[in-house]
Amino acid sequence: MLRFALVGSLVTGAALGAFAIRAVSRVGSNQGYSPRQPIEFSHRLHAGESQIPCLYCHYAATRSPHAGIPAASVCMNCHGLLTTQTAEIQKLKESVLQQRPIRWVKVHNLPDLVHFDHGQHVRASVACQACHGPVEHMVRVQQRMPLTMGWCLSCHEARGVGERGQRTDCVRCHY
Amino acid sequence: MPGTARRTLTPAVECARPVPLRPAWLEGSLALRQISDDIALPLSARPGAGWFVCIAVSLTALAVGVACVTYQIATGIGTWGLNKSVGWAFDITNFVFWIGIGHAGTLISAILLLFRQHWRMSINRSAEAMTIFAVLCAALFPLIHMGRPWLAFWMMPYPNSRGPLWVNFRSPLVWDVFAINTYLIVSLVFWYFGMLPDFATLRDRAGAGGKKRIYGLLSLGWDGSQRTWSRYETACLLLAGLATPLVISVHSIVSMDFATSILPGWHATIFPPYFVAGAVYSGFGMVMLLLIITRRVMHLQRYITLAHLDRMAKITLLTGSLVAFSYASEWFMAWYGGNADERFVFVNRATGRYAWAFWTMVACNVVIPQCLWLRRVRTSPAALLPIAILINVGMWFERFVIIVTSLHRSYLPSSWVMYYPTSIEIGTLVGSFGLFFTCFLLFIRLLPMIATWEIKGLAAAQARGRS
Amino acid sequence: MTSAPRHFLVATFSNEDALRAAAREVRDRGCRIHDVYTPYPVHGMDELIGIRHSRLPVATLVGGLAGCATALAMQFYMAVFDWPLNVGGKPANSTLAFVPITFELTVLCAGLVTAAAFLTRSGLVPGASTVPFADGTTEDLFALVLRSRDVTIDVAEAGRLLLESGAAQVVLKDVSR
Amino acid sequence: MSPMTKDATVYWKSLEELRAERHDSSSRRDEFVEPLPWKRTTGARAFQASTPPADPAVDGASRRDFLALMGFSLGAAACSRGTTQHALPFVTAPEDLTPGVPNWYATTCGGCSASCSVLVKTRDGRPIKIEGNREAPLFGGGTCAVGQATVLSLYDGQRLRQPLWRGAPASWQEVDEKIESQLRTTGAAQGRITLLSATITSPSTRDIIARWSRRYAGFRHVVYEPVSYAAIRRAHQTLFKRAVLPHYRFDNAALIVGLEADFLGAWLSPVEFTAQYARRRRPGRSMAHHVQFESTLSLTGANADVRHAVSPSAIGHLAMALLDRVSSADREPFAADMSLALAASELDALADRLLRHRGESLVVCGVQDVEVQTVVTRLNHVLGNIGHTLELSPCSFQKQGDDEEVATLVEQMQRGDIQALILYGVNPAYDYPNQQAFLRGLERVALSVSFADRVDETASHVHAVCPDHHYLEAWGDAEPVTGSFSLIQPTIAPLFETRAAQDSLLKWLGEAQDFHAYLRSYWQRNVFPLQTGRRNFEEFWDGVLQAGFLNAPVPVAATAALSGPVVATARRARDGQPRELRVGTADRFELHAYETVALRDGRHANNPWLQELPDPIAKVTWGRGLAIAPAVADRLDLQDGDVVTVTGGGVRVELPIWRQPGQPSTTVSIALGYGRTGAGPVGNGVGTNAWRFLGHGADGLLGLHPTVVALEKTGRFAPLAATQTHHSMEGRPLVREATLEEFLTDPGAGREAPEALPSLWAEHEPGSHTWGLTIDLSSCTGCSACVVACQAENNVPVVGKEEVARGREMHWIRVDRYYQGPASSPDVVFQPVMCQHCANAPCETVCPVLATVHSSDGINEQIYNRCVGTRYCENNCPYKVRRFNWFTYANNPRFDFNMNSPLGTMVLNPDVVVRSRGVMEKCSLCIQRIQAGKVAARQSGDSIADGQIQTACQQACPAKAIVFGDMQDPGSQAARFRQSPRHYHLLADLGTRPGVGYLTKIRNREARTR
Repeated sequence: MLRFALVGSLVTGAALGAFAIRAVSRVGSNQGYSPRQPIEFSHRLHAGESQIPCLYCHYAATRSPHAGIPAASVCMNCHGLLTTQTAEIQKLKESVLQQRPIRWVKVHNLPDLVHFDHGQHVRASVACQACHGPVEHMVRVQQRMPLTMGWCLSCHEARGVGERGQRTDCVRCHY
Repeated sequence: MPGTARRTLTPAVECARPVPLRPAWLEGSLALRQISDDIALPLSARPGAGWFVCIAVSLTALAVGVACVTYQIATGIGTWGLNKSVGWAFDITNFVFWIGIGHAGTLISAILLLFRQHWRMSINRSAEAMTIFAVLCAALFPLIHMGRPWLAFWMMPYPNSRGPLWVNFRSPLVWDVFAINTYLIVSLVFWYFGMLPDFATLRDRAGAGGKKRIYGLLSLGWDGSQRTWSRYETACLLLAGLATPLVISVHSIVSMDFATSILPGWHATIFPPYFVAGAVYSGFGMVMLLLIITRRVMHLQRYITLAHLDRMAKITLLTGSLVAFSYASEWFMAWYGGNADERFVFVNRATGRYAWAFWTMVACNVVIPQCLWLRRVRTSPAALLPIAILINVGMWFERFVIIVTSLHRSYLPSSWVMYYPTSIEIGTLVGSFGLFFTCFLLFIRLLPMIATWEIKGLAAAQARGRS
Repeated sequence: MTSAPRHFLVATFSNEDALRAAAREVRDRGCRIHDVYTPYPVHGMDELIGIRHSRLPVATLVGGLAGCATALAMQFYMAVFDWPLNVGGKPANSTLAFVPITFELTVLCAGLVTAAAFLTRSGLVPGASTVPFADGTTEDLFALVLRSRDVTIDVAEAGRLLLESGAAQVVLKDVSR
Repeated sequence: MSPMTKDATVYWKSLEELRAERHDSSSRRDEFVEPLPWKRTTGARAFQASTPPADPAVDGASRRDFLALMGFSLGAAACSRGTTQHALPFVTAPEDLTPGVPNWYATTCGGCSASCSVLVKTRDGRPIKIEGNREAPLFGGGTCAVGQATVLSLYDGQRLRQPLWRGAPASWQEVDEKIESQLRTTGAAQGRITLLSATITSPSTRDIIARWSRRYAGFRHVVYEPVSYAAIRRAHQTLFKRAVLPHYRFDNAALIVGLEADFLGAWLSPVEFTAQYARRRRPGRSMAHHVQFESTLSLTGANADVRHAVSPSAIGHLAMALLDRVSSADREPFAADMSLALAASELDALADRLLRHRGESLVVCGVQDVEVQTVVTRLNHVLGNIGHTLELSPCSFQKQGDDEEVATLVEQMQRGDIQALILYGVNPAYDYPNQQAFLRGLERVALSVSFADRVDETASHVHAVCPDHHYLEAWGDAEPVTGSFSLIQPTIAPLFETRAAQDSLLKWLGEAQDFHAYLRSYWQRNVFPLQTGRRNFEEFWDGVLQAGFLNAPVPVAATAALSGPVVATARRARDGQPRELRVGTADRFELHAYETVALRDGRHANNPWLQELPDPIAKVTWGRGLAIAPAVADRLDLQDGDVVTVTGGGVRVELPIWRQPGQPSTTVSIALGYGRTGAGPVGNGVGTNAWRFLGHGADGLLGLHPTVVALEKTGRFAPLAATQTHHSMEGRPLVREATLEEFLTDPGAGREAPEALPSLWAEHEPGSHTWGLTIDLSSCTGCSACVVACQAENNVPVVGKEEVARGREMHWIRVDRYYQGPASSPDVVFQPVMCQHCANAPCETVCPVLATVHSSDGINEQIYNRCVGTRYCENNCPYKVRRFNWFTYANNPRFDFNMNSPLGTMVLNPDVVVRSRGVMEKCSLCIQRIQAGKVAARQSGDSIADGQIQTACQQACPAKAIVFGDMQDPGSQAARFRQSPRHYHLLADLGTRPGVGYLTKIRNREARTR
């Protein structure tokens, strides 16, 4: 009976340990984060059905560390001509009229301590979806990837970025 | 029928007559029940005024410490006097000091056990307790000395979301983490094992009620069966055998924090034995301090006799001489090694702005203990008490001298600075003493502070030795 | 787990010498001594009641080896295979630097395994119930217990024998566990 | 459209390709308007401006700033589901601003009147860094500490948000109306209108002022400089009938004799001179010899081969004696009655040396005394240096103070003869010796207007304060030296409701034209014709805007003939000198006042970077002590920080003393530029105002005239915060030096045998680069520009006096200064020390959490977010270059400097995180620049060219002493330096194998017997 107790506790302990390990290795990840946006902008409609290339709106992604959230004027390039009128589009036009920027909510938040250069990755022809998930199928954008350091590294490992030594140079991202 | 008794007795006595015990480690002959009565008394009786005074002082000190640490963690390490060149001072000094204190306990309980030293029996329990409390105080400082203590767990290799990113197994600080935790755990186990039979005794003494239930739980159903006893003694010997190299390794590793560095005054191969000797030295100083007071306050003169003090004083004298020898060889190497920077650091220690600390250290650690050559001193509590205190002062300053004087005069004179402690640092040091003595004072009230079963065995043996 | 009554002959002594003598007596009469309960370890009893040498050292050795292996494996895996980094120009496999932690973990595991082995083997666990054959064996009494089944001679005879060899009192207990 | 944006779109995309891009007006309208939504808001609103909600930049920049404001608390915790973060895009996207991509603009530094050409780096519309303009020949691409710090002054919270009328906020309209009406009446009444300005090197501005004098009969323009250099101009007037400030050419001088002139530190045009000096001081046969006579140990004196400590009053005699020796054969015995530290024989030797270097020697003197300057000029003339080592044409416009005019002005003001006074870039109420007289006069002026950017000592007494732009917000031009033109263009829309002084001047003239248009037309009329390169003015204008400067050919005028006999001048000069100042006794000393490298005349006193910059010599921050010779201090039983009262010339001040080796025993020296009361919270009350010791001499010149002061111990103690408290190398071979002869015979002289220490471990195979740094100790003058540059580039916090005094300054690079030899006349060596990036780094081994490890390209990485702050690395670093964040320095009221105000944090570099409390930090070799360089190279597809990546310290260094490069590329200058026989590693015998190396210091003189 004593033995049963011992074995049982061992087994449960192991199970708990495994769970804890899995838990801590996800710490800090906002996976699944999908906040409401001031304008219910549908990527599925624009990037998916209308097939607008990502880089049309996020044009800075090729040359800047920051992909950039398009200015309202960029939206107006089309919506200035399109006649369709919805409440959401109305919000957009108002912001243009009142010259008040739209308070988008950032979905993919890397902590400040890491420097991610969009340009570098886009130029290396890494698909946007590799980090942002199948945005073209999302109505409201959601963070699909863990965006943890381990996750970044695993991708670099898989793609064999740089020699082994360089791959783990901390200052490539942290400074 | 005495006749038969004699006939049957003699051979038995023959076969089991222990080595005659000289000197007597217990005053007078004690009935077994008498022993447990004496030892169990403090656990039930209302503490005396002396104890209340002590605990009041200790708690006040502890409160000061808690306040200082809270303020420091809330505001930043800047509340200490450290600077661009002196990155460690009071914090690590206290750390090494307390770790050192702990070593005497393990030595008494483990090493003396292996050497079958009967006199350890009256003091090993409290010495082990002291070890544990000292290690607790010590472990406190590496934690709070961090810039971001809340991230202390990063020192442990655990799977994390960073790759995972592990720790630097080359860093002596990581060695410390493992060494100190091992030391703490093994000491705890050893301590608890020692108390198992006593818990059983207390359980059986206690009338039905909460107390009985608690002691019942703690005693794990100990019933004094011979089978358990024999296994028990094996286990204790094994643990002692493990604790002995452990205790030596712990302070060696602590000394490597310095020995493996590149700093003149730190980078010395002699450090491990030097530190171990110093640790035992300061530890015995603390044991004497504690026991001289306790035997008085708790009326345990019969169990902790002058003979005990004499033995401890002798060991103190021995380790003290080892420490003095280490100082000498350190200086010799500084001169003989011919490294200008090393030489400078040592000359600076003796003549620089911190010379006062250095000479305090020499006075307390080298000069004062020489009194212990006199038997009259070794057997007089009144004389030993101040010596014990001074030895601890001296050993604290030894660590201070090693750490601060080396740092404040390192390779580039452009970075030479002075270090002045702040009230926060002093408060934290006071607090650590508060924590230590609070723990100890609670210990002597809540747990049998003398190994009852061992004393019983000793008393019996002593009785037969007399007959 | 039988509830059949088991009869024990319990003799209590006031000192270890009497105990030892009595044990010798009954053992010479061919009775197997069930156990002896004492307030402190009485040496020279083991062979009288026939306790074989403890195998705890084996447990210690196993624990130590396990700890040593774990430590080495952990450090090599983490610092050499999983994520080698250039730390101070030292090689990823700085074996010497791994020694301290290896040693500590060896001692830790050995110690814990020894403790665990002892407790489990002796059935010492929190809340374990004990029915003492005689009160005060943890205080100042020495109890010698014979299981009536093992008493090769007549139980009364055995009792007398024990009383002769200095037992303070002898009782016949039946304990149903 | 807002005027100042017109044509501002000509900017540099990067340092390398200087391609101007023209944009249609729409983008032009956007360029400055959109990135800065707060442009037309009040100060209060401007504060929320740099927090994300109002920040236009999308991701990183705003996020970084946000966290910078939050003290990086978010980043600190490695794991945390951050609070909701918003991203605000532009409403209308500006085409030439990509968030996260810097823009570069060429402009002219407004730090002082030297007017160096600089480039300004802007991120998301914010200027964040000043760099020297490497193309500009005059200044050689370096900067000084002050220039580096000017970008922070832009974000100074003390700046006025709008004009003031009688101290109350007012609109420009009201203020203009009031001023214009007043001017109208004054003009009608032929009343006296005076523009009291600092030196104006801007030709167009001078042109506007000329219009004023045409417009108003009673108008007068008076140039006021607290340190005016008028004596030099007057001397040239007497001798050549041309009141010019010569353009000095140290690069042509084989022998430089400095007389109380700190031309490397704070005198006239330090960056320019340092560049020239360094060029001519490269070890080799043509290495110039430099002899310095001065009282307190100046930066220049510290670099001299031979330095003589003399009291200021002796300078005249010296010049005289030299003139006697070089001009006439009759060498009268050298006046022995002067407490001089040198024998007549030495003087003869120097005279001979001068004669041997006719035409390539230069005697430069900083004493404000016409007679002395006449002698010096004469000396240069006799030696045939005019036209070679100092040019009268082109000449320098960098200092134009006219002291007599100022004196008369103050008199007139007191008499009430001045109806209107316009103050432009001056602060007489602070730095005019007789402040009371000036203020009394000011009260009697009917209309007083100041262009001050804050309510300073003077502006608090005027009727109207019409805040001028910061130069980074303004249009303008400059002509520091004849024919060397440069433009000033706005790099950011004005943060506040300020207006360019020139615009105000034009407005009050009733001109419709704004200054930008005026500037263009002026250049079209006057500068365009000077050049032949470009036909079309638009092209020309764009070209100059993008280059930042223009060198017009200068007609070299033959030097006018001398007038007046040599000896007469000489005699006059000598008689003009006080024969004997009874000084040196227990309490009587001759006073000497000097400008410091960091604060100059004190106009930047509210700039925390400059206040915390350790003085190159004294290594003291946040105020200066009274320099006194150590021997004297011992005699008077004075310790550093003992407060004394200095009484003399009717002035009495109290300040702590500072034992200064190399200080003549007869002299005490006091720093100018301190003791501000109207600068702002940072600068107010730091140090003591010493301007009051100055005055108008018999010759009407404004300066310090021989003054005897008495010292009296107060018994109070006011410790000074020094970053270095031990001044001897203790005989350790840290800075290794050799004399020129030794060097010529053995290039490796002075450097111990190259250490070839075997490593215990196998080498880690290096990556594609091995970055390293080499520092030429022979070129380094110790000017400390690198320190501020690093601070600006890497968001290094300011910690304040108390923390510095505790030894907790945060500078990533420091300039160690050691004295050698006797305290009376020590040798000085400088050694910039930053993280040495050791291949076998002691710090790395001991870090428990792998927060500092080695990168594949040779960088000692410090990962802040991994650091737990055990400080073990700090202890184990033999170079003590690691800096710990003892407190939260950002957004902490306790450290109320730029990082505590949303406005001040706008200067932060978005590419570098702001470190949190409890982490270690240190030099990263400007890793952000290395990464950017790598990315750029990968983008362009070609390898990284040497010099393409520059560290901040290297870029700032006016002497080009610091060289960064890839040690794997044998062609790189850094690698070539490493191959030099002079190259050595600091503390190499420790086996740390540093990535930073040093070149031995070479002195051009006989070995000194030690």
